[in-house]
Formats: sequence, C-alpha cells, structure tokens
Amino acid sequence: MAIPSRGHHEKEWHVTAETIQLLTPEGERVDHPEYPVDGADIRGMYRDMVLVRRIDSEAIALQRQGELGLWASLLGQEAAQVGSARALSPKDMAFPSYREHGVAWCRGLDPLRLLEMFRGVTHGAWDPEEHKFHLYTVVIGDQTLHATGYAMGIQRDGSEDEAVITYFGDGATSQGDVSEAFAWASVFNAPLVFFCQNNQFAISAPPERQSRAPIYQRASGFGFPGMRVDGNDVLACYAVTRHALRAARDGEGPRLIEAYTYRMGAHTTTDDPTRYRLASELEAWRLRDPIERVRAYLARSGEADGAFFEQVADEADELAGKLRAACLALPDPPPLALFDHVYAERSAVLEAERAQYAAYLAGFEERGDGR
Amino acid sequence: MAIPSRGHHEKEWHVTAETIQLLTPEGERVDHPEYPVDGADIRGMYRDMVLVRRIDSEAIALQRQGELGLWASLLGQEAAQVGSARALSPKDMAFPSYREHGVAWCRGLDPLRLLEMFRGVTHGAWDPEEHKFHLYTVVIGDQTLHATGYAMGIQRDGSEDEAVITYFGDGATSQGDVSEAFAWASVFNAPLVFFCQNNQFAISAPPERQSRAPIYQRASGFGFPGMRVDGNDVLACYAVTRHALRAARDGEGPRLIEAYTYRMGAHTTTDDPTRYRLASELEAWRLRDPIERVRAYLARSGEADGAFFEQVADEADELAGKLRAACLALPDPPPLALFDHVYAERSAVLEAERAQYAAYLAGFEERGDGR
Amino acid sequence: MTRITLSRALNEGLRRALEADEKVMIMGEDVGRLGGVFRVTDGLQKDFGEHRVVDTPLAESGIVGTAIGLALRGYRPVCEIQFDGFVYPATDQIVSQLAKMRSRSRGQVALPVVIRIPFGGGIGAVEHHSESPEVFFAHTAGLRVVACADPADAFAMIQLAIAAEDPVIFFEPKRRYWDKAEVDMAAPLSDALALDKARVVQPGADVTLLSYGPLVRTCLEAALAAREDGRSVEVIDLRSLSPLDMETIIASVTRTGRCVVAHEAPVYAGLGGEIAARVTERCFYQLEAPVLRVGGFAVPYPPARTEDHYLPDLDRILDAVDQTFTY
Amino acid sequence: MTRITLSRALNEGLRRALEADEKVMIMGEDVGRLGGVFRVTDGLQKDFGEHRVVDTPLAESGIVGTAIGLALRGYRPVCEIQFDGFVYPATDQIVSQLAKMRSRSRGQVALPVVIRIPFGGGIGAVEHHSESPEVFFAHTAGLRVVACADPADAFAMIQLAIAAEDPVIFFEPKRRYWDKAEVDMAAPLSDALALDKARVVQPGADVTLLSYGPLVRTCLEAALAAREDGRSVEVIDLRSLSPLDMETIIASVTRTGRCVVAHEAPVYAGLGGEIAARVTERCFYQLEAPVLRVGGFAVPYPPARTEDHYLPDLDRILDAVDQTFTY
Ligand SMILES: Cc1ncc(C[n+]2csc(CCOP(=O)(O)OP(=O)(O)O)c2C)c(N)n1
Ligand SMILES: Cc1ncc(C[n+]2csc(CCOP(=O)(O)OP(=O)(O)O)c2C)c(N)n1
Ligand SMILES: [Mg+2]
Ligand SMILES: [Mg+2]
Repeated sequence: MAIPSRGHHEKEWHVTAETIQLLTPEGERVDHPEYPVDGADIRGMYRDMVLVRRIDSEAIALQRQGELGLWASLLGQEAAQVGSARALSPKDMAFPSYREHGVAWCRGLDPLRLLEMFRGVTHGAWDPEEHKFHLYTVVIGDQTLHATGYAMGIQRDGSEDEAVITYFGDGATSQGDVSEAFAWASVFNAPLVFFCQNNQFAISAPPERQSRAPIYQRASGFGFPGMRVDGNDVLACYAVTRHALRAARDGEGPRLIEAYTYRMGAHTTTDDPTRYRLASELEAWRLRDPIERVRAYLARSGEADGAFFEQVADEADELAGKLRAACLALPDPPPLALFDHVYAERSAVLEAERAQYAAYLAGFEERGDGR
Repeated sequence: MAIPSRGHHEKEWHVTAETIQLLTPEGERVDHPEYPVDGADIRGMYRDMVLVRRIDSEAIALQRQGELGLWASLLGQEAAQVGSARALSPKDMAFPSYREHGVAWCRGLDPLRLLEMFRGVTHGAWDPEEHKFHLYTVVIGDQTLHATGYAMGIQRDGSEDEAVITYFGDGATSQGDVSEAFAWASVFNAPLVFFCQNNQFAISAPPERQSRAPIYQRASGFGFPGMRVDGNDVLACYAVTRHALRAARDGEGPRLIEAYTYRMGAHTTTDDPTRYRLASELEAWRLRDPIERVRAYLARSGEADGAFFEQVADEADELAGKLRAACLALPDPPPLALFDHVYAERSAVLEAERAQYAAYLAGFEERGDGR
Repeated sequence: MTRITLSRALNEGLRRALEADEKVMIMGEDVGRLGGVFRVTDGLQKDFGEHRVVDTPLAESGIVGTAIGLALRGYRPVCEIQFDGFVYPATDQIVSQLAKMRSRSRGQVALPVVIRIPFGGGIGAVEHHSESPEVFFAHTAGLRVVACADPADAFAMIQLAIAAEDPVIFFEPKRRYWDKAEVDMAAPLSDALALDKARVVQPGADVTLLSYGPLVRTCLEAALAAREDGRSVEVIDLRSLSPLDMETIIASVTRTGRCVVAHEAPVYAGLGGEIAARVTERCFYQLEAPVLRVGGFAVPYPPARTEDHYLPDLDRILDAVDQTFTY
Repeated sequence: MTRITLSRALNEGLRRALEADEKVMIMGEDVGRLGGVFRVTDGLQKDFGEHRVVDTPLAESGIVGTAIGLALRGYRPVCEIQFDGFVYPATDQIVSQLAKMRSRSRGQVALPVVIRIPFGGGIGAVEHHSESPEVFFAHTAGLRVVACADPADAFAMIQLAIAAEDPVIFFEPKRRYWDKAEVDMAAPLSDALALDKARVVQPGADVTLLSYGPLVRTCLEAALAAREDGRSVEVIDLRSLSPLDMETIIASVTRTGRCVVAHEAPVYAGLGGEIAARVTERCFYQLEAPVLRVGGFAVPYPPARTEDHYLPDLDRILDAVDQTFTY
C-alpha cells in the first residue's frame, strides 16, 4: 500500500484562485470587492515592516555575539504580522506564539521585553493588558485555548467592541489543543480570529506533514469560515484581518485566516535549514519579499520618495543601536529572584527553601569565595 | 454579544439530503447507485441485532440486581454497530470505545468478556488479535490514535487486504486526540475508517455542544471524505462501511462515517436521562427503531416469516439465560492477581510489595480472622 | 447547623461563591443541566444561568485552557474534571500554563482557577475512575493542591480555594460524597482554617497518623480501634498537599516519636515519600521508628472486585502502626 | 574503543537496534532529514528510509498514541519527544494507555515502546526546555523509567530499552550530549549491565551519593573535591528510576551510614523523597544522619541567567555531604 513519501519537492509559488492578494510581488495594486483597504496607512506599514526586520537582524547579531541565548527570526513574515496587527483596534486582544515580534511592535511593546526573554533574563515578562498583547507562548498551540477563553470572557462582559486574535503556525494545526480551540470557538461563537502563519515549515517539516488539505479549509469542518491570504502582502493581511475582526465583534463568531508566507530565516538561531531546504527555494521566495513590493508600490505611486525610504532606514539603524545598548545593559536577575512570584499567597515550603538558600549564599560571601 | 444558548429544543428527525438511507423507518428499500447491498445477509443482520439487544437488556438487569457494577447500553445503536461490523473482513481490525457490544458480537467475542469487565472482574481482558477486536477504551478518543498507528503498521507490512475501523462518539469529536488522529491518518493516508456513532448525546450534552457543523463535515478540512449515514438503517451502515473499507484497502486513505442514530437508553446504568431529555423526543425516535424496520422489510418481502422471528427470539432468550448463568458463576480474581502482568520482566520493587502483602494476608489466615 | 452530605456541602459552597462574586464561573462536562455526575453542581445552572455554569465540549485540555483565558479576562473559573483518570489530557495546560503563568509574568498575571477533581477508589467503578494523581500536581510548583475529607471542611475549603489568587487543584474524596455531617453554613468564612493548614482531627500521644481525603475517616476508625489495644493515635488531616503544613506535622511527631502516612495513591514516588523524608530530616533524633507508609501498590488500579485489596484499609493501617512499635 | 559523544553513542545504539530488528522504528518531530534537534537520529532516515524513521506531525499525544498502535501491530517504536517540557501533551496516552495496556489485557498485549526524552537544564535554553518530569512516570505503574549518564552506558541502555518488552521512558541528559568518552561498540549487549540495575561509579567509604542523568558527572566531581577534605564519597548512578535498585543502594548505605540524593527536579515530591523514605526504612539503625536531598527548588524552572542558582552544583552537593557529618 502506497505510503505518501515526504518527497523533497521545491515549494513553487502560486497565488491560487483562493488566495486573496491586494498587492502583487511587483507592487501592483489589485482590488477586491470584499476587502477594501480604505484608510490603510501604507507608508506606516512600510515603516513598521522595515523597523521590525531591523530589530530582527539586530537580535540575530546579538545572539551570534553571545548576548542572547536564542532568537526566533520573523524574516519573511513581516507583512503577515504587521498587516494583521494593524487591523486590531486598541481594545482587541492578541495571543501570540513566540515569533510575533512584528505584532508585538505594532501593539507598542518595547522590543527590549522580547530581548530580555531570549537573553534569559525573564521568561517574557510583561503585563498582557497594558498593550493588549499576551505573553509569548512557547508550547505549541496552548495559546489558542487561552484566546478562546478570553473571547468567551468578552462575550460574558457583554462587550461588543472587542475581539481576540491568536497567532500560530502551520505546524501547530496538528496539535490537539488547536482543534479543541476550533471546536470551542465554534460552539460558543467566540469573537475570535485564528491567524495561522503558514511559513511552510515546522522546523524541518513541511505543511504536507501536518495535513493534506490546505490549512484554511480546516475551519469549515468546525463550522466557521476560513480563508487564505497572501501572507507576503501586507495590504491583504490588513484588509482580511480587519474584515474578520469586525465580523467577530458583530457576533458572527470565529474566522480562520491562513497567511501563506515563507520563513526566510532559520527556525531559530540554533537551526541549520541547509539540512532540509534547497537554496533555490529560498531564492524563489526572495522575489516575493513582503517589504520590497510595498516599497515598489510606494515609489511608483509616488506616495513616498527616496527621502522617506532613507529616513526610515536611518530610523531603523538608530532603533537597532539603542536596542543593542539597552540589551547589553540588561542586568542579570538577582539569585533570590527565582523564588519570587511563584504564588500570590505565602508558601511555607518555598519560604523555607528561600531562607535556606539565602543563608547558603551568605556563607560564601562570609568566606569571601563568592559564586 | 449573543452567546449561543444551549436551548432545550427537541431533536427533530430528518433524513437530510446528505444522509444515506437504504431502508426507511417503514422498512421500504431505497436504492443508492454508489452503495449496492449485494450479498447482504439481511436475516443475519436482523438476528445479530435482536441478539445483541437481548444481551444488552440482560446486562442491564444484571446490573440492577447488583451483579454488574455498571453497564453502558447500546439500545438504539444496534444497526450502526451490526451494519458496520458486518462490513469488516476477518482480517480487518476494529478499535472500539466502550459501547460497541454489537461490534464485539459480530467479531465473535464471547459477551461474557464484556460482562467480566462491567462486573469488575477484569478491565476488559481479551486478546485483541484473536477476534481482531481491540480492548474497550474508556478514555474518550484515545483509541482513534491507536487505530491510526495500527493502520500505519498495515501499510508498513505492505498488506493490501487489511483495513482498520475505529469507533467513537459525537462527544469524542471534541477531544484533541481525535483531531490528531484525523491529521495523522490524512498525512499518512492510513487505511482507516473513522466510524462515529452520533447518538445525540455525550452523557447530557447534545452534539451542538461539540460543534456547530455536522460531524461528517469535519473530515474534509483534514483532507479526506466524510459522509453521514442513517445510523438506524443497518443496510446503509453496512453498505457505506463496506465501501469505505474497500477504499481504505485500495490505498485511498481514510474516511469518516457519521452514523446518525440515537441513544435510546441512559448513558450508563448510573445515569438519569430524565434530567436532560424530553420523553417525547425518545418517543419520536422509537418510531425509527433500527430492528423494527428490518423486521417489517423481511416480513413484507417474504424473506422471513413468523417462524423465523420466533426462532430468533427464542435463541435470544436462551443466549441471555446462558450468559446470566455464566456471569453469576464468574469467580472473583484472587487477591494477589492484582500484582500480575504489570511488567513483562521482573520488577524488584513490585515483587517486594507482593511478597509483603502475601505475608500480610497469610497472617490473617493463621489468626483465622481472614478478610 | 445542618446535616448534609459532602457532595451537598460542596454544592452549597459553590453556590455561596457564585453569589459572592459574579466573576465566579463553573465549567465542565455535564455540570449544567445534569448537575454533574455526582450532583455537586446540581441546580446551579438553573439559578445562575448557562453562561456562568457552563456545559463544555468534551475536552479536558479545552476546559483548563479556556479557563485560563477566562481568568486572564478577570473571571474566576471553577473547572470540574469528571473523574480523576480524565485529568491527564489537561496535564500540559495545568503544568506548563496554569502553574507557570504567574512567575512567567513576574507576578503581573494571576490565574485564580480552581480545578475540582473527584479522586480515589472504593466505589466499584470501571478503569480510570479510581485514580489518585495528586503527586503530579504537588510536584508542580505554582499550584496549590488540597484535598477535603468531610462535609464541614469541604464547604469552607471550596470557598477558600475559589477566593485564593493562586490556581488550586481541589481533590474531592469520591467515595465520601455521601458521608453526612453537621455543617454550620452560617459560620463566616473568615473563621475557617486556612487552606494551607493541616488539622489534628484526633489528638493522641503514641503515634502520628497522617492522611488526607478519603482515608482520613479510615484513619479515625483505626485510631478508635487502636485505643482498644491501649494505643493513643493522633490523626492529622493534611488538607494541603502543596505546600505541606510541616509545622503541625513536626509538632506532632516530635511528641509521639512515631509516624505513619496513608494515602490511596501508589506508595512508590507518592506524596508519602516526601512527608517521610521531611519528617525524618526534622525529627531525626525524636523518631523511635522510621516513618512508615501505607498506600496503593505499584500496579495500575485493579478491577473493582479486587480494589479492597489494593486500598489501604483499617487493618493495613493498624498493621503499619503496630510495626512502628517493633523498632 | 572509540571516543564519541553521548549524542553519538545514542545514535550508534539506535542504528544497531534498527539493524538488529526490522520492526524497530523511530518516530518524532524532525527526527528524519534534520536528524533531530540534538542530532541523535542523524543519518538514520537516510539509511533506513522514511517509513522506519518517521518525521511525524507536530503532536506529542499523536506520537505516543500512534506508537501504541504500531506496537499493537508488532512494531517496536522509539519515540522522540523533542524536549522534556513537551511531553505533557502525551501524558494521557502514556499514563492511561501505554502504562496500563499490559495489565488491562492480563498480559495478552505487550507494548515495547521507548520514549526518548532529552531532559534537564544547564544549556541556557528558553522556558519549557529544561524540565525534569521523571517522577510523573516513576509514579506510574507499568512504565520502566531510566536515565543514562555517560556515552558508554547510553550506547548500551538505549539498545536494552528497545529490546525490553515493557514500555520504557528513556531520559537523556541534554547538557551531557556533547560529553565524550571511550565506548566499546564491539562489546556484546549481553555483557551490558541490566537496565534495572544501579552502578557504583565511584567506590567510597564515608557517605553514599546517589544521582542519575546529568548530575552523575557533577557528583563524581564532588567526590573528587571531597577527597581533598579527606572524605571518601561513594557515588552511585541509579540508572533505573523505576524500579529502583534498592539492593545496590542499601548495600552502600549500610556501609557508609550516610546518604545524599541529588537530582535537578524539584526536591518537593520528587524521586529523592522516595529514595530517602526507602533507605531510612531499610537502614534505620545504620544511618548516622538523615538522608539529605539536593535538587531544584519548588519554583518553575527559572530563566537561563539564573539557572546556575537553581541547578544543584558541586558546591551545593558538597554542602549537603558536609551536613550529613554534623549529625
Ligand atoms: C508542544 C510542543 N512540541 C514541540 C515543540 C518544539 N517546537 C518549537 S517550534 C516547533 C515548530 C513549530 O512550527 P509552526 O507551528 O509552524 O510555527 P513556526 O515555528 O513555523 O512559526 C516545534 C516542533 C514545542 N515548542 N511545543
Ligand atoms: C477523556 C475523558 N473525559 C471524560 C470521560 C467521561 N465520559 C465517559 S462517556 C462520556 C461521554 C461520551 O460521549 P460520546 O463520545 O458521544 O460517546 P457515547 O457515550 O455517546 O457513546 C464522558 C464525558 C471519559 N471517559 N474520558
Ligand atoms: Mg511554521
Ligand atoms: Mg454520543
């Protein structure tokens, strides 16, 4: 009996009929009746994408220099993240995975919070409500259920101007929790947008290893609409997400958006993609760079000129420099901090351990042979 | 924002367009181009259904009399189980849930094995390979992954005349493991039939609590076909399952069959369905009894006469009597049996516990005050 | 004072919590119209509505995962896991998310979620309905793990658990659901013994008997029987399994010099080991005998017809008590 | 004798197993073309094909659940869980199915499945990549739980685990993957120490130091340092966490009269408690001091920049050793 072979075929690019695209790789605008882009700040989108890409490259450099323990690059996914995040209203809540640096940026989170996490100073500690951006979730798929519960809370609050968006990858679609989130969101008609960045890889595994149907089709079997958008087209990601969020706020329930994009970098800085992908494939995708097409559009349409592009580039370098300096200045947490915030209320067992370890450390200092 | 209310609406019966039916509740044959019933032994099907219903009622009686700890009745699901099980070839493997007494019967498993389990003598101990019928699985959904793995094994053995069927309920469709099984079966094109008995209840929860789309539609989003069959129509269950198993053996991969049926009894003998369902609903479904329509068909078509029906009824009573006697004769396991079969190889820790407890018991006997 | 069952006491405690704070929610399989398979949530959906008492889809990871999301939104979900053996699908959400979120966020996120789990055997059930998985959660930092043993305490403890800012795994002794006792439902919660304190339920002088949940009653019966042999057994209901109330335990063992721990969970790598190790560390010179443990064997929970041999009973507990006097 | 890393030793052991029995399979996330994130399965898919070395979908419950099905069909799957913190989604399949199937079937079904789990910290990783969940599985009857500590043993143990008829949870000391040592890959497996036996890796007379996995090396370094203070420390690599090889442990403690257990997992309700309780029961009159435990604190595994304070190191282990002499 034929067992499907994983093969090693190159992913060829195709804007298949079902893929929503509003800006071609060449920077040509395409109109779509259902998804107007009225009021879209395309210059702002360009700027955000350039800045997050620069933050990303700086972080990679910092990791190479041993200043970060790890970094998960968003290279190639700037449009999917900036486009979708810019569609959020200030009150909407976002539940990211661990690669949504572009979403974090658009929500107003200081990128230093992300560097703290990848440096090993924190586990990614910020107040989710401050920027309506939840903590990064490393365990694949878990956050989709948190987002569903949060959306159920919005319903119970009777709020009609809030929705939730949760981000996850193509690989995550195989995880049971994500399907459970689909079922729950469907049953409770939760105001929730499932935003799946199909970047063609789960580390080394291609999407064909997760399912033989296009991801966006998964939704219909759970009773809600799914659509595929050109994930390298910031306008399409913006318009389609905005549309889905409005529907969610209007009580129409969940939507699944598959942003068809490509992970141009390694899975993380510890990964070696040369083991599982062809250079030619990467080259092919470079021609659909999410930033280049916007730059081409802005230039051709005259909405921006050289000066603007230069200014954004300078701004990016300056941001990167500041970020690097701040990163290097990050203090390590004091040893005893590891006992903090485990519980809200006191735990005698923990306090005993803390006291014991504090005394132990003090012993070294007395003997002068500090650790 | 509107949160869908669970409501309390009566489930109205409808053979919707998509529901495959070959025998109406009135016992009229309906032909279907794709699903011929050539060679179907309808008298045999009738007999099986009557016998398993009788086994079921005897088991309920035994539980009431304290001879069984629990029983999960299949009342109303005889057609779904007998029809699908009779479609299996001797080499096909079945992975049941805990209610598939009709399937067990058709596979040739001695019903006493089931009574042993519900009596608390075993956890349901039989050799799965002897009758190609796996152990009952109580944890909802777990068996669907076992079935998927088994089907992957068939592929690796290069066997082309074997397929697998796994049974689960409407409630199980929400469980992450079941969705994972869908994804895996799809990716590996496993020779597997997912047979979902939608009996309208997960204990007290209606299917609307699991999803707002019909269950059979779940499959397409994972990349394989799903279909709904009248689960109270033994012919339809037989023909559609046979068709799906053939496709699986021919390398066409998995299928999902939703058998639309009704749990006419309580969830188990400890359940009180009057708390969550209307008597009128039950009454409405009695009119679609899976056995009555076959009897009507056999009588009308002349394929069986009163003598046959009488003989089957007698056979059923005789079977029930034998079963009851055998059940009452079941010895309790010896105390030390609980230490057996935990490991294939020796465990010093376990042996020490066993020896210690054996000595402890011996102490009582010496003192004559046995437990 | 009203004489009610443990199941009813929990039901009344939940009712009080739902009345006291509109953010309190109950969610789980069949908790609504059916009132739960043990009727602990009986009538609550009728009185508080289906959006506060939620019948969920059949998925434990989903129950806990969405409860976390609701807590992030400011709700206080009380999840019911229908039976002990069905908590395992939720392990990831409990261990990797519920337990860790607070420290991950450096205290900026609180998850006041309660997970109710009917646990233990003795009811003649089929497989997976008699497990005692408490050590999984006791070993997981960030969770509070408690077990109630009688109606009065259950009534107070469930309310304290819901009021706590920390996630609480709340174990209920299944086979004691129908035990009746006097409960003062008028008593203010502020008078209740704190959630993290153990309680001496039977003072004694010769040996300390530690237990929790379903075996507390068995231990009290054992203490009664022991008295006939002229032995004074002090019985302590641990109540809190994480953190353990070591002060109460040590104070007792320091007096008695002997200690026995009893739980239904397998002894091997169970909570008894932790207690024995701590007691021995703190009372090394006071102990007349090693801390002995009585519990389940290192086997899967057996079929109902042999569970009486698996479960620690009065005889096995007394046997261990006697052994501590042979050293 | 060849000098290879622990990661390579496992790779060679897996290769031998794949060669020896065509029913042996490897499955997991990225185990194929990538060769696993730690390269433990490097090159195996190339040589044995993608149907024997299977890149799976991203779902741990799916990996274990389908492995169970494959085992029912006569295969011997070796599952890789990419990191310790990702085994939790598979808890239900491991605890309720893998561990129980044999006794459920009264011995009529065997599930020779191995679940490989890189565990422990010390590699500066992000959250969920440094956990030590071994006690979850040690507490679960029906599973064998082992941990390897050095290349030579890893090479033999992985083959023994695959050959075993019981399910084996196989822990690999992540931060020791790159440790190199001489391995005799020609030695017949029959000469290898049985999977359920502990090994004295450093004979000593004054105190017994018990550990497993990543801390065995740390304990050996501690023994070396202790010698300078004129203290003779016996170090035992437990290897098998379930069942424990009590004979080897008791023999040692009976001689030394002192015992320290070290593991990375939180001390609270960890395996150390079980060991301390058993040792105290068996050596009550021989012990000069209580069994002391060194391990992780009752907190979630901290960010990388403080993990050195969380992880038991040479100093903390020596500190505990010293304490056993203060009684
Ligand atoms: C439950 C779980 N299993 C395994 C991992 C290890 N892991 C980290 S990222 C990753 C691949 C995720 O792929 P995808 O969902 O497509 O997201 P992407 O990394 O491509 O953004 C894996 C397997 C994990 N983090 N969580
Ligand atoms: C993981 C898990 N959670 C909860 C239960 C308790 N339980 C037993 S049967 C059942 C309902 C199952 O409904 P369905 O899947 O439709 O099967 P049916 O009983 O209707 O045949 C529940 C919740 C269980 N057995 N396993
Ligand atoms: Mg991806
Ligand atoms: Mg059902």
